[in-house]
Amino acid sequence: MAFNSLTEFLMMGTHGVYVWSAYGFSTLTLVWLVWNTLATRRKTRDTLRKRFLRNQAR
Amino acid sequence: MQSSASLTISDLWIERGERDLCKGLSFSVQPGEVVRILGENGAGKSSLLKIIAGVLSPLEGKILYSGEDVTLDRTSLQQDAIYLGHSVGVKGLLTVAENLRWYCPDISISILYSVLTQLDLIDLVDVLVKKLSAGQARRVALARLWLTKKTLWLLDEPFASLDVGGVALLEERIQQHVLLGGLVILTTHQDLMSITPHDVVLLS
Amino acid sequence: MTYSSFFVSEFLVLWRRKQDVFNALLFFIIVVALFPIGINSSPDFLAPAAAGIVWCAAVLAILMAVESIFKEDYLDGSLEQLVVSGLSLPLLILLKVAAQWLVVVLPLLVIIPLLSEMLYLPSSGFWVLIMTLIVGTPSLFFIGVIGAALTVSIKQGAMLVMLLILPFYLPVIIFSTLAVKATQSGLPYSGLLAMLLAMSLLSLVISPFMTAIVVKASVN
Amino acid sequence: MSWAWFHKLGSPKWFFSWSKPWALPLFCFGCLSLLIGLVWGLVFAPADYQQGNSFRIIYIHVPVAMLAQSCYLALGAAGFVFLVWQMKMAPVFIKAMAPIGAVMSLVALVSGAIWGKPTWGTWWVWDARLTSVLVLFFLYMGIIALQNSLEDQVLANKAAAVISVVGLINLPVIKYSVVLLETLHQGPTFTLTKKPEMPAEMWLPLLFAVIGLYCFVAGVVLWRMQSEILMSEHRSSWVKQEVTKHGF
Repeated sequence: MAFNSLTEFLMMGTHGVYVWSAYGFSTLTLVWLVWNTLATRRKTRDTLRKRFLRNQAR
Repeated sequence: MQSSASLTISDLWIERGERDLCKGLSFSVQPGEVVRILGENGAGKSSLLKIIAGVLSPLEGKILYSGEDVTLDRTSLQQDAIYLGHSVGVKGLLTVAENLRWYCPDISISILYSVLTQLDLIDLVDVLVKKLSAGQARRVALARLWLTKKTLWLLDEPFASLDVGGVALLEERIQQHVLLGGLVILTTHQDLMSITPHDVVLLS
Repeated sequence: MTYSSFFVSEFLVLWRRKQDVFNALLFFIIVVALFPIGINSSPDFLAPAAAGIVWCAAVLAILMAVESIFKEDYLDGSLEQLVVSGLSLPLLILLKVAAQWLVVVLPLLVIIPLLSEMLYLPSSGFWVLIMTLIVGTPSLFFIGVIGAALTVSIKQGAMLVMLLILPFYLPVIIFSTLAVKATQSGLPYSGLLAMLLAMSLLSLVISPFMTAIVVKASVN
Repeated sequence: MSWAWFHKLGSPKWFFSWSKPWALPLFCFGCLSLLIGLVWGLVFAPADYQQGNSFRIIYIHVPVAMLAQSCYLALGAAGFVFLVWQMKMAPVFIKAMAPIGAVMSLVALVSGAIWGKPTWGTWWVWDARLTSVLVLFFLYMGIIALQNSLEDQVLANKAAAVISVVGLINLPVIKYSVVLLETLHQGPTFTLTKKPEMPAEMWLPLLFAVIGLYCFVAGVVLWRMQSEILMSEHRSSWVKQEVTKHGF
């Protein structure tokens, strides 16, 4: 463990702002990527299922 | 011009966008034959001509020209063919004569002028094509049929925007061509007056 | 259609559109003039920056000219005729690019002496700048023509071409400006010229084939 | 070894059913490994004696920057495969991969800029590697923009393949040219031939993070490809079965 306390960990010496903003931005962007991917996946399946059901009903 | 050329299409499968236009289409064209492709709008008439000309590739099937398989490399067919599409391929910034010189550089002045006289374009020889009407521009493109000695003609709606005189001229020229053993494939919505074509119907 | 009749007709069309070439030239001069007016007009700033300014302006002017190289041919159907002509499409594209290069770059070279005076470029750098333009601009045309083919079927494609192609122009700009800077500080520059030449040759070999693939897919 | 798998890759149906069980495990394993690497790097690894704690940005910056380059390599390779063998899966891959690559290069740029501020005292330096990642970002955006504006699918596929291949050929030249501009950046962290200079407790978490992010991206790209396949093959009966039988 490189830090003695939680405050020290959050401060990161004097570089807390930099480290946490870098990690924050990266995490948010990667989460957005996954969310976008899964949303596209669900939307594709939904559209196709609706289309097939509609065609069956006809 | 080859007098013994023939074109055989076998088992052609055309796909456009996401739709099958035709599947398992086969027909052949012998010397001296006019083939007319029939079908509704969007049935794939133009696509079929483009595939034969080598603009598009079929999904499956074979194209034989004079017995040679040209499905993958259409060069030998192209060197013996004229294809005229919806946009006829004459440049607006060139004059009538320059446009024809571009396509047929070896033609002599006297032949060029006599053909242009026949087509009623002789007064427009040095006029830029962009100043001509649609029908006149099409006549310029069609003049290639008089000026070159290619065997296979692939004509997509050749009668579009032509007047009565132009239609008669073109029909006469097509007849001359097939009498000499040429091959013509065309699409048209008009009835042909003097030509009796073999019909190939594309079902959608 | 033969290769020579095609080449001649290309020149004829370019001749009829000489206003476009003239406009490209004016555009080039205006962009160059923006730098002294907009940043700093003292010789201390301009002399070292001259090569970079000229190259940036040249890149933009060339991209403007190349971007629409297939547009008219696509609309009037002559691009389709090239595909079905039975001639080699890559070779036809090569000829087309060559004609365009001659028509755009030669006038550009003619006005460079004037501009380099206006930018206080020292005479040692002047000849190297001319050489970089001669050796480097072909690759700009060959790369740009791929972008032009990619966007020929899009109505408002000019911006997209810029976005697609400008990153690829980076090395050419860097090599050229470094070459001119090298002469100004008395360093050898032949290696950089060789890099430019290599880029032009590489793009000459690759680009016509790539462009032909895209043109074929575009005309259907 | 037979080449059958290579040809099977041309079949969307085969690829879909083959890749289906892989996406989730790859993604989960990737997340786990990434998490281990990041926590290890953030909490347990010792601080750098020169840069202090700001160096901990390396654990996200380096993996992301590596991915940004690898994605383009894969893109170019797929483009090549498509132009030579007309393999149907290649454009699907390009379409799925381009946004991921764009995201990776964007994150690399931003995290690099943030790292640059305490280290070099400035957000941005025109050095070789920053500039080439910026160029990479533009290349990705170009591919995405091109695909969005071309309506004809056949043309869009060809276009994306061509621009990827051209980019791949050009990338070394771009890198070489920007190296000629002066460089301030530190040398590469991992090289294949040399042992890393960092102590093991510093580079081991990095290794975890890199491997983790690779698997993460592999999972995500498989998901994106699967959606893409379903959409483009929507006429075939297996897609109908696929979407109507199973739920989500």
